[in-house]
Amino acid sequence: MTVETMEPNLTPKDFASDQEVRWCPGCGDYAILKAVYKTLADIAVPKSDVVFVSGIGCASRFPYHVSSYGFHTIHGRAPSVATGIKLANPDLSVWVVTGDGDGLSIGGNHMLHVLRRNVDLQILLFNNETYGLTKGQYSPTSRVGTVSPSTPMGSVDYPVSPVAFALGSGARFAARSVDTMQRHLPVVLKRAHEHRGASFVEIFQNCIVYNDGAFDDFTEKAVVDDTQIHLEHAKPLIFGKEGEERGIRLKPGVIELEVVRLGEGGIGIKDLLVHDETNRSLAVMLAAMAPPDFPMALGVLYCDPAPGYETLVRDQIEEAKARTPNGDLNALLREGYTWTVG
Amino acid sequence: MTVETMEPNLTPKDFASDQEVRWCPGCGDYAILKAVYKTLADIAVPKSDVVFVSGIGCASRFPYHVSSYGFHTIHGRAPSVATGIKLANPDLSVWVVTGDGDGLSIGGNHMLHVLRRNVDLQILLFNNETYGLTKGQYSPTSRVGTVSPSTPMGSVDYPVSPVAFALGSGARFAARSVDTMQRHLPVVLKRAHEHRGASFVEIFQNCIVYNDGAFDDFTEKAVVDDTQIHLEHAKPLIFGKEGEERGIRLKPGVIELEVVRLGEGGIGIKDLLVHDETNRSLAVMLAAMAPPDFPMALGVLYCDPAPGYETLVRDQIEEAKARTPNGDLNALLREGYTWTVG
Amino acid sequence: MAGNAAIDLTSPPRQEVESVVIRFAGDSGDGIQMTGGRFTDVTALAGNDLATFPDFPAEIRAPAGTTYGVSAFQINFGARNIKTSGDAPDALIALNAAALAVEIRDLKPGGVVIVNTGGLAERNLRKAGLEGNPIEDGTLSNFRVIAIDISKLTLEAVKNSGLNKKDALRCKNLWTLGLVYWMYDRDRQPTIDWLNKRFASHPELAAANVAALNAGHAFGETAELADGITPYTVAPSHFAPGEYRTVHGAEAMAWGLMVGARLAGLDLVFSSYPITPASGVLHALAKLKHFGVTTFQAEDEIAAICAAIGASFAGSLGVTSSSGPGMALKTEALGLAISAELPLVVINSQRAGPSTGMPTKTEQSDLYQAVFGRNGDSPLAVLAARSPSDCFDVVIEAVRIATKYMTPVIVLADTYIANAAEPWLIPNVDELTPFPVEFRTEPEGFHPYLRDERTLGRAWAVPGTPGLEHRIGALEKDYDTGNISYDPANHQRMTDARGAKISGIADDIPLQAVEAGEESGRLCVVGWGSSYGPIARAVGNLREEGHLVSHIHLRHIWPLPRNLVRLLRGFDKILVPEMNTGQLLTLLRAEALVPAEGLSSVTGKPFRISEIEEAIRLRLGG
Amino acid sequence: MAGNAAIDLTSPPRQEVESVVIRFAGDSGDGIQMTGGRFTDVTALAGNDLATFPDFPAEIRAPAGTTYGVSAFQINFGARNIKTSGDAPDALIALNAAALAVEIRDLKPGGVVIVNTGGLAERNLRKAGLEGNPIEDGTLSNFRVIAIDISKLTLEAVKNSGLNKKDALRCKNLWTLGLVYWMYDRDRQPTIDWLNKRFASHPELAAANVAALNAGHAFGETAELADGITPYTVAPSHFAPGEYRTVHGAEAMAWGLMVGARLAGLDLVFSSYPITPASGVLHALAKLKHFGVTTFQAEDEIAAICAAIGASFAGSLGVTSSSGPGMALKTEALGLAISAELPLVVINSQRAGPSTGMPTKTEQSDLYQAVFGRNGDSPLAVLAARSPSDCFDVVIEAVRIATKYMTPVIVLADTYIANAAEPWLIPNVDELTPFPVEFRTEPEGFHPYLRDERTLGRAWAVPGTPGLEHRIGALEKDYDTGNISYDPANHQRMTDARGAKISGIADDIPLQAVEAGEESGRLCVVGWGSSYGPIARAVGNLREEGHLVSHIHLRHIWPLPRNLVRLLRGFDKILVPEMNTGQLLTLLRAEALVPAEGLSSVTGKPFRISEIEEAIRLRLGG
Ligand SMILES: Cc1ncc(C[n+]2csc(CCOP(=O)(O)OP(=O)(O)O)c2C)c(N)n1
Ligand SMILES: Cc1ncc(C[n+]2csc(CCOP(=O)(O)OP(=O)(O)O)c2C)c(N)n1
Ligand code: SF4
Ligand code: SF4
Ligand SMILES: [Mg+2]
Ligand SMILES: [Mg+2]
Repeated sequence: MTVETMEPNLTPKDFASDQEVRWCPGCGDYAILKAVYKTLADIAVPKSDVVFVSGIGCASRFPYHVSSYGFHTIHGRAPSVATGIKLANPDLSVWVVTGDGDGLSIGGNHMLHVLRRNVDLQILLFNNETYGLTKGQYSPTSRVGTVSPSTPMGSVDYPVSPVAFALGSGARFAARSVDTMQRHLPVVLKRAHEHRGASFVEIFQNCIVYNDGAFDDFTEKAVVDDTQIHLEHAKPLIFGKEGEERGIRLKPGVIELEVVRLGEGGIGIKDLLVHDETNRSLAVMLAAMAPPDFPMALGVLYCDPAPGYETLVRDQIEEAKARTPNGDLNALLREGYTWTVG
Repeated sequence: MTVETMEPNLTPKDFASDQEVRWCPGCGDYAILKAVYKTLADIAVPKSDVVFVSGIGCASRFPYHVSSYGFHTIHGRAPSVATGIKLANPDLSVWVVTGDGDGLSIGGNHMLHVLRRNVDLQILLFNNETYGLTKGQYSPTSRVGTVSPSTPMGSVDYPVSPVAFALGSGARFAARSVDTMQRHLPVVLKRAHEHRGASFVEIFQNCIVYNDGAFDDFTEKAVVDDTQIHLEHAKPLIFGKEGEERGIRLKPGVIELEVVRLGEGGIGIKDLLVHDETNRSLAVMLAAMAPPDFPMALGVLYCDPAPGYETLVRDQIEEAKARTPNGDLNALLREGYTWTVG
Repeated sequence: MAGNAAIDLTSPPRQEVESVVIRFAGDSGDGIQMTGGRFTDVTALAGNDLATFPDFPAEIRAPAGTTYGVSAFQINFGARNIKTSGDAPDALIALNAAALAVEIRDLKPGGVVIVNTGGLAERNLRKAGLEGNPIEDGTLSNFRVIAIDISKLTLEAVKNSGLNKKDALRCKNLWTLGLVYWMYDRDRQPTIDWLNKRFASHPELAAANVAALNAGHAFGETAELADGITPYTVAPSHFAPGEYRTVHGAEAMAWGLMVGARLAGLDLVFSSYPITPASGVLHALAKLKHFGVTTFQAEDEIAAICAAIGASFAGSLGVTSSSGPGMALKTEALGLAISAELPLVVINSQRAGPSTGMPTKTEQSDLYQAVFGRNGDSPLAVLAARSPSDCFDVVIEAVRIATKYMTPVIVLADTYIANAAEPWLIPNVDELTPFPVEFRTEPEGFHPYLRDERTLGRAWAVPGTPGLEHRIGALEKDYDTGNISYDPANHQRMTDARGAKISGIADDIPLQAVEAGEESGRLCVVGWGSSYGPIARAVGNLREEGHLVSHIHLRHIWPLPRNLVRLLRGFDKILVPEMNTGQLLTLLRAEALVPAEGLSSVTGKPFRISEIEEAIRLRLGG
Repeated sequence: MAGNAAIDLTSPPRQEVESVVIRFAGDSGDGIQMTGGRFTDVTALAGNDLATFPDFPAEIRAPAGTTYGVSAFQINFGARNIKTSGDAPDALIALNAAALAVEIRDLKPGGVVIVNTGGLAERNLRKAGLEGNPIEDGTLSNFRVIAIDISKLTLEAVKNSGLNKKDALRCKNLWTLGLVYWMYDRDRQPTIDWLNKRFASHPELAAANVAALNAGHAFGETAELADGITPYTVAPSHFAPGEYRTVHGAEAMAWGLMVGARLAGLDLVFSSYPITPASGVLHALAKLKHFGVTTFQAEDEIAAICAAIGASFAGSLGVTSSSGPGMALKTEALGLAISAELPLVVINSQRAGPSTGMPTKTEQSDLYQAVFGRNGDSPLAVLAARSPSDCFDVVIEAVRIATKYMTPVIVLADTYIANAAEPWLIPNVDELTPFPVEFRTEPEGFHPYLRDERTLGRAWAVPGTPGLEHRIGALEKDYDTGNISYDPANHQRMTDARGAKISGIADDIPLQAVEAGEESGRLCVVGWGSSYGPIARAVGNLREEGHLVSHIHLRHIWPLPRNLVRLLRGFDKILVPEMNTGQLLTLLRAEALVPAEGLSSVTGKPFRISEIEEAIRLRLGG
């Protein structure tokens, strides 16, 4: 299907569609859109080979604003539609955009299965810890005690952690970034694109209307140094302002992480854990870190590639064709017993 | 609603209903049924306060065979129906019986949310790695390469691990046992019952017709000693025949488990990891162990209680009533502006 | 009658009108819905009958100044009985250029338009897609225009409030409201009280808003308005004696559920997943925990209905609520409730489809789905509410039927009904007839599918009851034992029993009344749901003109009232206006074999009275 | 005609019969379905027309000897045209007590019953719920009984095979088959060949089974059978010349999809979730990977249909398949496909409902759901297959309509059709008319909702095509640009366009033919789907008796053929037999305003010819 015409040097703004953007002024989705434009320009896949698929929600209006192919489907089902697209044409670069409600409330099951199957998709989950489009009810990622129209006395159920869920579902790529981190986010998105198989990216996104400041505890300029750790493969887990660096190490004797201050009690870099993107257990532990006790782990928490589902499916079809070449439908209809009259 | 009549000394067979059991002769479900009868007799909850809820599948015919209340619902939805039952009457002892297809294929989303919400249910997932009732198609827990009517050339998608998924979803109790382990299984079920909040129990169940021997690699008498580790809280992770004991320890320097032989190279019990049911990271690592490199971890992998959802919901209602006592509907209808004519 | 304290005797002579339609419009951020709400309250207090129609954009907060970001609120009020929110407004209040651009089309020729010239700067006009300034380019030449710089006057009015300019400008809706209060002779005090309460923790905001309101009112009293513009009075309507309030559909549904559960003697478990325009019922009930209501926001609509079914199984009244796409997802579980024969109330606030459609717009296109939309022979009861306050009664009726017949009942409302408001004679809950549920407690002779001889409803035995332990499910059950059965004759018998149970409800509901007109004749207009208002008004208007046309309006969509077929056959022509492509029409034609014709309007908006009038005239032969 | 090699000339004189109905029955573990399959093959080779009806239990493998564990296989074959698997069997083969207990009820009076006395031990009788031994207690006095200890004779026949007793006993179905082959003059060789191939890796099993087959046959040749029992011959039927095979519905659907995709020039992506009785299509296609078919077993029915929609969006032919409960779950996504206007074929193998119902039993009760069962005004096309082989044609027609009109098409089959088999004149695929899809490639003037003027189908532009990048979704679209639109008039226009597109299909399908009888008259029997056989036979029988009764059988359920209303109005009475409570009936009454009556049978089994005959006679006035 795919016609390989390299479009020459697309710039970020070439990826803007002609549709007016209809998010609330100040919504974090704008920043993510910008980062995606940049990423698309960087990865230089022809526009006509890119497909954005989404469900329903504020986040899910995303495809309308990218000048590639796009499918704004129904609530929670984007991973399934995207799977069908990849099965039909594995050569397309398919991006799923979803929200914490779309992807983890109604769509949690498809998320599980698309990750487990390892379909080669980039899955961007905009986590604003609320249902934006339906006016601010609490979501499965909302923290306990969230006051919302459906929980006027505060929510009582425990939230799900998107990355922990993805890892438990068998995801082979899990990463995190923040809407406003315009240098960090495109790098993460590029990594997601490069990873064959399902890439899961949680993006913390500020909903200015219904949940403003939800992530201030680790995204406010004043606190980022103390509350974010930027993961890099094979590098020690270190964060904090220059001169006040801290690190993450395994608590001696137990399977538990702890924050240590470099230089204190003779602790040096060598005592810290070294990030290993291919270690799922480590990723699970990093995903569980959260302020105030721990920094929020951003970047690629886990990446351990394996062939994508759509590739394996194609391979099997090719193998079948090689085994039984020349598929003749007339012959098929005549397999087994037949008899002739007249 | 609940009438507290203690039925005197029920025996396992008092829990048998009058309905003929219709599983295939030799099906592992019979053994699980037996273990459940025993458990129910042991825990001594009145029959009338017990409810079994199931979806659709061979496993899901379970409720018909227990002489308590029972609801055989629709495919994958038992956790939701059970949640409604608990919301209506938190005093009932509610058991969900589901299969790997029912609970993790079509029903994966409800599983995620019932675990995350921590609804006080005992969830028994009979994992036979196949869709028994629909005649043996592969399931989300089937291993790669499974040949089935829908995958004649072998399945290509990676299976999900039920316990890993449960932990990723936020479960606060996760355990494992085997259909035929008639001493082990009732103990695990009793633990599940005692745990307030959602208790997730994976039971390896042999489907003699469509997947016979799927778990032989760790359930055959000849290999159990080498391939099973029975977890006990605060006890070292040790397994193997007497005299040939092995144990599990953390590989030095990395977050990875390894099997070590006791006595070899000076390794003693003190070097082994001690099971800590409340350590989620450890549970995730234990859940990932599988033969041939590791023993299969059986017993309670994780248990870290917190108040059940239905309790918190009730508490909030009680708090609201205390704040605004004497709910008068006539007053409610007259809140805000009203005016009188005539 | 309460209120009406400060009637200003110095105002110019007021013109008395019987009814008025006003439309407030502005940017989403302009507080239009709040403005409309305040006007509604004081209008109700003024004793007028009224109907409102909030018409907000699909976007949460569209970029300021865009046409798709226009939020509007329409109110029809009068001395006479008000049936709709009105076809074309008599007066339009436009707070910005986009609102003017979008809304002017519908204004009645000669109508009043109040424009905020402060919102007509070049930039605003461009954003609104306007080429010229409508005040200057003749666009408004057919109307009576009051062009004032409301922005500027508001800033002046609140200049001592200490608010920054942005916040100060926010008060312009109140300034405008003050002017409109003056024009229609409304009492400011309730709004002042409301503002003081609302902004209790920000007294400076309260004061500024009150100042703006008073300033707008004062402007009306003192300024020379354009030629031909006079203030009005609208006399109180003739209401039956009693205590009144205004009520929205969503509220009325929530209250109806609470009262229905009380009348049945059951606890209420309401389980839902948010969706426009159904979420309002969830929000309303979530606030009522002190009445013992349990609300559950599920992970999706399937979980929501299943939890409701579980709650009913456990002896509560399980209720769920949604709109089109969510209703579609409940289909399979509805079958379970039908087969398990458990009570369940399912509220569908319909919106424009198909699929996602136009989520904020109204339609009544889910009737097919409600009556026919399940696999297998799956009968259930379907009711429809005709107006916001009617929701209260219909929902109670749904609870009654669901519990008495052990069946799911679907209640059809729609976006219009859910959001609109009207005055309501508040019932005395203690005077409503209870219909207490009797759970089965007697083990002797019990099996779960034991049917009541008269209703055919099955026994409801609740977990926790000693001696009644039993298992149910959706496999076919033996009629005589409740156990699983694949017996051919039994399946026929059970299918027939399920069907007969639902048809039998027809004996337990009122015969169909003729809303207006004769019981037979040349033409009958048959409607259901929220088109009640426009149909009633259209038929009323034509009958006033002397035309013989009748109006039948259905509450019971399934089963249909026993006398309906006979009634329908008494008319030469039958016209069925629907906000769909002819769904009730199909049902009536199939049931009554009458050559009924449809009048279809799928615009996302309520019917206009005039289009129904026109269709009637056409059929009456002009 | 191939086959018919070894006709035994020493046998007693054979009685010639025109058609015979045989029912094989035994325990689930007895290999009854395989036995029936073999008999079907050789009967086809013998040139008889035939129809089969596998009737297996709901349980995977119920405990041996229970009545609910009885598996049965019925075949009707003859020299004449065979339309159904037969009402009452002429001969019953019962391999155990439970089979005898369950199946004897339906045997024709005077029919032959072959009983394995080896399966009638005290213990077997008790398990079957029998009080006495039917052979002795008079239960069988109305039948011609062949009571033989087949178990013992089988063990003897295979005693040299080296099999243990359990495996040896397993051959008793083949022994029995041998006897039945003798009775009906069938050729053993194809079965021998089949056994040798099937058990190629276990030659001892093959030999034992062949030995049993031969022994049973020899027994017939030599033993003195009971009085009044003679062997039969059944002459070949008159088939049009050509190459034939037997075909099951599930196979025919799978092949039809492959051929349909080929004719459209598209790749096939089949996406489904297992469910009885629909899984067969998935299984059949999964085996055909070498034809390039992609099959996808999704995690549930919602994912299945959504992946199919995704595949269609990406330019393949997306197909999904399910049964009642799964179809219910697809409801919401069907709306998406309707709104996105993408081609999609949805096969519904209906089963007995409501809800889980009787999963292995047949019914045709999802017509309402197919035609009406969605939120919003959501029209799509609905087709129905009348027989196993008809599935092939109907599915191809569905592909044609789906791709030409850019619409989902629902194909209704049922349990009976999916599992039953019949002879089929194999088409030459190269002679079928292709209907190649033309993807849009021209950017000039393109927008995604650009409609073909004639079909109103929209342009199909596939990701990967440079210059046609576009976005679609289920929000309402502007007619002229394809962009999101909330414009009232536009919504009406798009709703009308979607409706007109589907109604317009009526111009592209054949006019309704009258299957049998006159084009107007006193009575017409109107059917659809798998009741074709019994209706055709019943009408045929009565016409042979000289009654004037016509038969119309619908393939196109929606839209209906253009001439249907006219045809229906030409009859005084219309009888609509359905395996539901009257669903097509509703549609016909609404569309044609004719006082059609239903004949409802919901027993999980196909109609009996006699019940339709009776209903016809009643309406003809005896
Ligand atoms: C089947 C269905 N159920 C419910 C809805 C209503 N709905 C639309 S978006 C949404 C939640 C959106 O939350 P999220 O995915 O977090 O997106 P956000 O708006 O926060 O970006 C809901 C409940 C729907 N459109 N369809
Ligand atoms: C909505 C729906 N889809 C599909 C089915 C068919 N179905 C019944 S059970 C089942 C899978 C059973 O697998 P599992 O849960 O593992 O149970 P098991 O039979 O193996 O115990 C399926 C696909 C159904 N009944 N309902
Ligand atoms: S509601 Fe929140 S998430 Fe939605 S567009 Fe507005 S700011 Fe963004
Ligand atoms: S099919 Fe398998 S799981 Fe089902 S009853 Fe039989 S043995 Fe048990
Ligand atoms: Mg969100
Ligand atoms: Mg299973």
